[in-house]
Amino acid sequence: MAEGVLAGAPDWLLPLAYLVASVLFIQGLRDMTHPRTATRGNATSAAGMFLAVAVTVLWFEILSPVVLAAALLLGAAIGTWLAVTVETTEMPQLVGLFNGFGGGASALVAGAELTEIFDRDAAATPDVAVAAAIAGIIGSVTFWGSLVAAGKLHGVFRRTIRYRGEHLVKVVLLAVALTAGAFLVLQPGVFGETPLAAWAPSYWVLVAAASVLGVALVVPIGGADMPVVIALLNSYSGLAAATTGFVLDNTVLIIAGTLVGAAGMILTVIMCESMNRSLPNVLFGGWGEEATDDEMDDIYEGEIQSTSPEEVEMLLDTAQRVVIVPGYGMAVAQAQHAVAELAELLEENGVDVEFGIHPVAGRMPGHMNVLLAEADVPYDKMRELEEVNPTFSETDVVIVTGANDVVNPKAKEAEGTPISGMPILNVDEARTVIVNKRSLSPGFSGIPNPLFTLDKTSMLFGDAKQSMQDLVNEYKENH
Amino acid sequence: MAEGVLAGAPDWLLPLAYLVASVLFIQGLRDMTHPRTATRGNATSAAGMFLAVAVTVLWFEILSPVVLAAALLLGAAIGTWLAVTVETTEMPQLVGLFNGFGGGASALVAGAELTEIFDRDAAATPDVAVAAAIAGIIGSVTFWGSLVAAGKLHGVFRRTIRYRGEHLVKVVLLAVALTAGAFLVLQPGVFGETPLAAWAPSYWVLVAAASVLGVALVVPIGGADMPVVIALLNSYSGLAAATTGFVLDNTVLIIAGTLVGAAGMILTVIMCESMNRSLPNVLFGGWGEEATDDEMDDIYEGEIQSTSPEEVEMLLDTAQRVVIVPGYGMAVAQAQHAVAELAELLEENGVDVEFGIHPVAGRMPGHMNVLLAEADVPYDKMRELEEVNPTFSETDVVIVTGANDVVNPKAKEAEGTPISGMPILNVDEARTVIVNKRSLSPGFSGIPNPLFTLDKTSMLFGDAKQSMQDLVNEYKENH
Amino acid sequence: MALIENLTLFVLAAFLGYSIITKIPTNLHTPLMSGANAISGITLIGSVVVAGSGATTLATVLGFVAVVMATVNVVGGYLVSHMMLDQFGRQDGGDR
Amino acid sequence: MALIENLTLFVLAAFLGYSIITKIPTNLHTPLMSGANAISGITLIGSVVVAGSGATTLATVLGFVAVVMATVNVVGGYLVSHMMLDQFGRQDGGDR
Ligand SMILES: NC(=O)c1ccc[n+]([C@@H]2O[C@H](COP(=O)([O-])OP(=O)(O)OC[C@H]3O[C@@H](n4cnc5c(N)ncnc54)[C@H](OP(=O)(O)O)[C@@H]3O)[C@@H](O)[C@H]2O)c1
Ligand SMILES: NC(=O)c1ccc[n+]([C@@H]2O[C@H](COP(=O)([O-])OP(=O)(O)OC[C@H]3O[C@@H](n4cnc5c(N)ncnc54)[C@H](OP(=O)(O)O)[C@@H]3O)[C@@H](O)[C@H]2O)c1
Repeated sequence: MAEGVLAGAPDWLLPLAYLVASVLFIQGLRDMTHPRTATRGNATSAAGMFLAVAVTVLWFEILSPVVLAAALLLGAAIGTWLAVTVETTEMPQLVGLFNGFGGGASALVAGAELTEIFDRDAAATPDVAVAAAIAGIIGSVTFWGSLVAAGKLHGVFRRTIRYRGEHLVKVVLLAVALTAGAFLVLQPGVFGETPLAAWAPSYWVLVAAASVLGVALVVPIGGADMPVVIALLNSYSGLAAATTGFVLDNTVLIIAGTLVGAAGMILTVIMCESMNRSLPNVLFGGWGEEATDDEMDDIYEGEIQSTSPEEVEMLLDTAQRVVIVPGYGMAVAQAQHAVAELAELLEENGVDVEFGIHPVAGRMPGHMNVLLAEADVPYDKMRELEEVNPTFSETDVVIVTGANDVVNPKAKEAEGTPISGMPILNVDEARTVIVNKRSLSPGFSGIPNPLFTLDKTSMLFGDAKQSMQDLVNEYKENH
Repeated sequence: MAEGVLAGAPDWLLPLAYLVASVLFIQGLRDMTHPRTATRGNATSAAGMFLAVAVTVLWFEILSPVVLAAALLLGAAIGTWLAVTVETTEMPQLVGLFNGFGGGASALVAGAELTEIFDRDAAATPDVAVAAAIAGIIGSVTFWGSLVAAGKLHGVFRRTIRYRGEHLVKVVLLAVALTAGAFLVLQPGVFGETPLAAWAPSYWVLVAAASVLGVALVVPIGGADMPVVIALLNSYSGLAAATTGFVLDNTVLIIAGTLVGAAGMILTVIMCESMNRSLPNVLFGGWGEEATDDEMDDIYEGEIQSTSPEEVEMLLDTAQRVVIVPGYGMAVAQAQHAVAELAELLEENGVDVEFGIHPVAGRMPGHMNVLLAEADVPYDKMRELEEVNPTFSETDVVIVTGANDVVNPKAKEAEGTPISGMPILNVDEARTVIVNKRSLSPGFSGIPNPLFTLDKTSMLFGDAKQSMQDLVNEYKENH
Repeated sequence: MALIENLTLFVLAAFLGYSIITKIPTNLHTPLMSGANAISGITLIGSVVVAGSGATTLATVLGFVAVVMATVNVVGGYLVSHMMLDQFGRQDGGDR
Repeated sequence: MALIENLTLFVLAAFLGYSIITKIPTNLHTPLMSGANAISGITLIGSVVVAGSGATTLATVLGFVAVVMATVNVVGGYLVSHMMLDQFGRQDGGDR
């Protein structure tokens, strides 16, 4: 029975509202299958959330409405502030951070529900206790894991901490959490009639162990693997919400949480597959350290030709078809607007320009598409790997800007490199290749790139934004 | 609590088994997305059914095990006998018949459940009564509608019965059924304490009205539209099962029934769309009469060239590329083996042979594919409309066998014909077209086909099986 | 709220059915139809309960007829579907 | 059997999620991630119940923190997602 503002409303109203909210979430995700409907889909999903929250607030007796309103306003303010101040390059870490908050909230809700049950001197039924234990573990791991991941991506701390016996530490922490969970479920009453018992102490032991576990799991993973970790934790936060739904016997939590769990899992798998690595390898392999030093310089010694914006401009002058291949560096440099302007200028002068987008260019799936869309590059100019690869042989100039691994021919030849087997953009089939990056240092995978040493390749050293802007200016002067 | 053989088993076992069965149904349908996994999918789905039925039999107290066993054996025997004796051409009507049985069973189950409730002197709660009424109406319409549809397809009675005020009759029947349903839900007790009351008489009034309605709905629809009707009734039988699930509060009935409801609805919509007609037009428009007379003969007078197997063989002798376009007539004549043999012979002699399969060739979606697969034609030889259309300009000979509407160029030109706007196979772009059918009578849509009058077209009159066999023999003699 | 819970299942299954079925290629639509048809025979489990309970003679008779009809649907449907699919499957083996 | 019913919802939602998400093209994966992320903030409704009930001080405090965190997740997630998608949407308008 409704107790709050809606007191007197029929019993079925709340679950019906939750059903409608679930349908809105589902429809919202379905609309995400096309860019044309995706904005509407996001709004549909948000409407579902609004409905679910509003009905909940009105339905239950809120003994402390001021506290609740304050919490909602505070959260909304923080969320809005973070969202509007974020740079597009900082998206990955922000998504990670939000995600952690969702997981943390699930863990706290399960704990609060337990304390309420115990406070009523009732015992939690086994299924509720099991669900609460799962929500507590997943939620805590998600919270702390996400914080560490977001911190690494943001450069708050970059070091990858590895130590002997690190796997043992993780196993012990998990064992502690599981033991605490078993206590919670079996409730052997070791804490007796003490006032402490009402606080569900075994749950908080579980949360503490899982929290440390969350940190321990993510700390040894290389910064560059963080996007995979964040997608996985996204899945976890959904699962945490779903298990909370089991604790509270709430359908919309289960449905919505599970949808998110599936989404995160699929994104994780897609990322691993397109990097040609397995998930356990990402999580426990410990590979993926970004090589920051420029030891590679010797390797390239004497085989590198470098070029200048002026020379590139001359090349472009006679080109019929140009393909631009952006990568992570474009995101770092925020060079998308300059790149888009260059493309537009070339088009205006009758050059056929397309963008070649590798599925894992950047650090998130679809990263380049988001950036280029921000800079108003039309979709039909953004070509996927399968579409653009056959056209390189008829391309006069390829401009690679801030990309490295996605154009590394080593992926084709050698066995045993981290990118072996990954399909790449075959830019070496074009007449001329211009590679724009700041140095000869490697990309995400940490291996040298033989593309740079080809006769047809010239390096345009410099920050992507600066270099592209220089090119634009040069081109404008001459046309 | 389990009462039957499984007495003592924990409560959650039955719903868990139903959940597993639901998963097997879902997985079975998912496997249907590829021919390679489809057989396994069917087996998976059947395993789900077996599990659900077996657990049910063991769980409940069966007071009359002999009766139950007899019913199961009898049903299985009839089902097996019908399935193994059916000809491939008779598939559509058999599917329709089976389907009707499913719908009928749902209506009976809802009725039996009601009589049990009333027998215990209990009242059916409104939601159970509403669900029972819906199951009764849908189930009865499905049963009788399917019988009529199957009968028409099988040629038991071919006449399309139309009469003035036929729509009024349908409306009145529906109104009677709904009124009886309202009685059932409100239970005003008009039948008082009579022994009759325990039989849920209003339910049977509802069933009677809905049964007549089922007949009245299908009788005016042309025989050729029966496949659409059967797909729609397939959807209904699923919905009837799902509503029965609401009556019995049974998850697997709801889930499995709804899946079938969705499948049938999608097939119905696809068929209507590819015939370029609306569903109401099919159901109530009354168009779709098969033109059986050969009044068309005059239209073609003097413009038709006919040919012989010998002449066609000579044509094939010099051809590099041949496309075979099968249609409903191939199914009627059971000509698929002869056609497949011809294709194989041609291939052996270095001719490039493909099959052009129109999405609505035949009388069911995928009808031609099933027949040709039966005759061992490899998939990669069966080309869909979009694939094969661009190749006709490079094709020497097209053999149209038993197809008519799907190659009728009138679909492109004229407005207002029943097939206007339907995409067709552009066989008239080939060098020579051979059309094999028995006469000049029209196909499903009842309109003449200008293709037959083209200079490049020759008619090979005769039954498809006979003509193709003649061609095979002719070809063998000369090679 | 059994009704709303059941409605929730109905809605989820409808979305799921739509998602899955739209992925099935045309050439498998005929076997799909008979396979789906067989699944709708799930009403058999309702029939079994009613037929077996023997609560009233009427229920038993109705249940008996319902079990026969539903079993025809289930057994016939899966068999027909299997026979059709076998023809697709057979050649796949041959191809390899 | 609330547990099994909930499990049934879980299974259906998992299949449905898989079906839908695999249809979403790569170029929308980043906005999808933040949108999905916002949906996971549905745990907010659990937090609201716990925070508002005021049964114990501990539950209220926990609930307060949970509501703040979940709201950040929801509001921030939808906003970020909207901002990204707007950039896709904007040009679609331009194209036509
Ligand atoms: N997209 C995903 O979902 C995802 C997720 C996880 C991992 N990954 C991995 O990330 C990699 C993506 O490949 P990618 O080619 O896009 O990037 P990459 O291989 O990481 O290379 C990026 C290059 O950009 C250059 N760079 C950095 N800052 C720059 C600036 N301000 N101006 C100009 N250049 C700059 C760097 O060289 P300098 O330092 O010399 O400038 C670096 O070599 C793949 O290995 C992929 O497996 C992708
Ligand atoms: N596939 C579906 O899902 C579906 C469902 C409902 C309706 N339809 C409709 O069905 C039509 C299918 O087109 P279609 O071209 O396949 O068939 P069609 O237009 O119905 O023509 C079939 C032709 O086959 C000939 N034929 C019949 N028996 C024959 C035999 N034993 N030997 C040789 N020829 C024989 C008939 O001419 P003769 O009598 O002169 O021999 C007839 O003209 C479309 O209009 C479509 O909209 C399809």
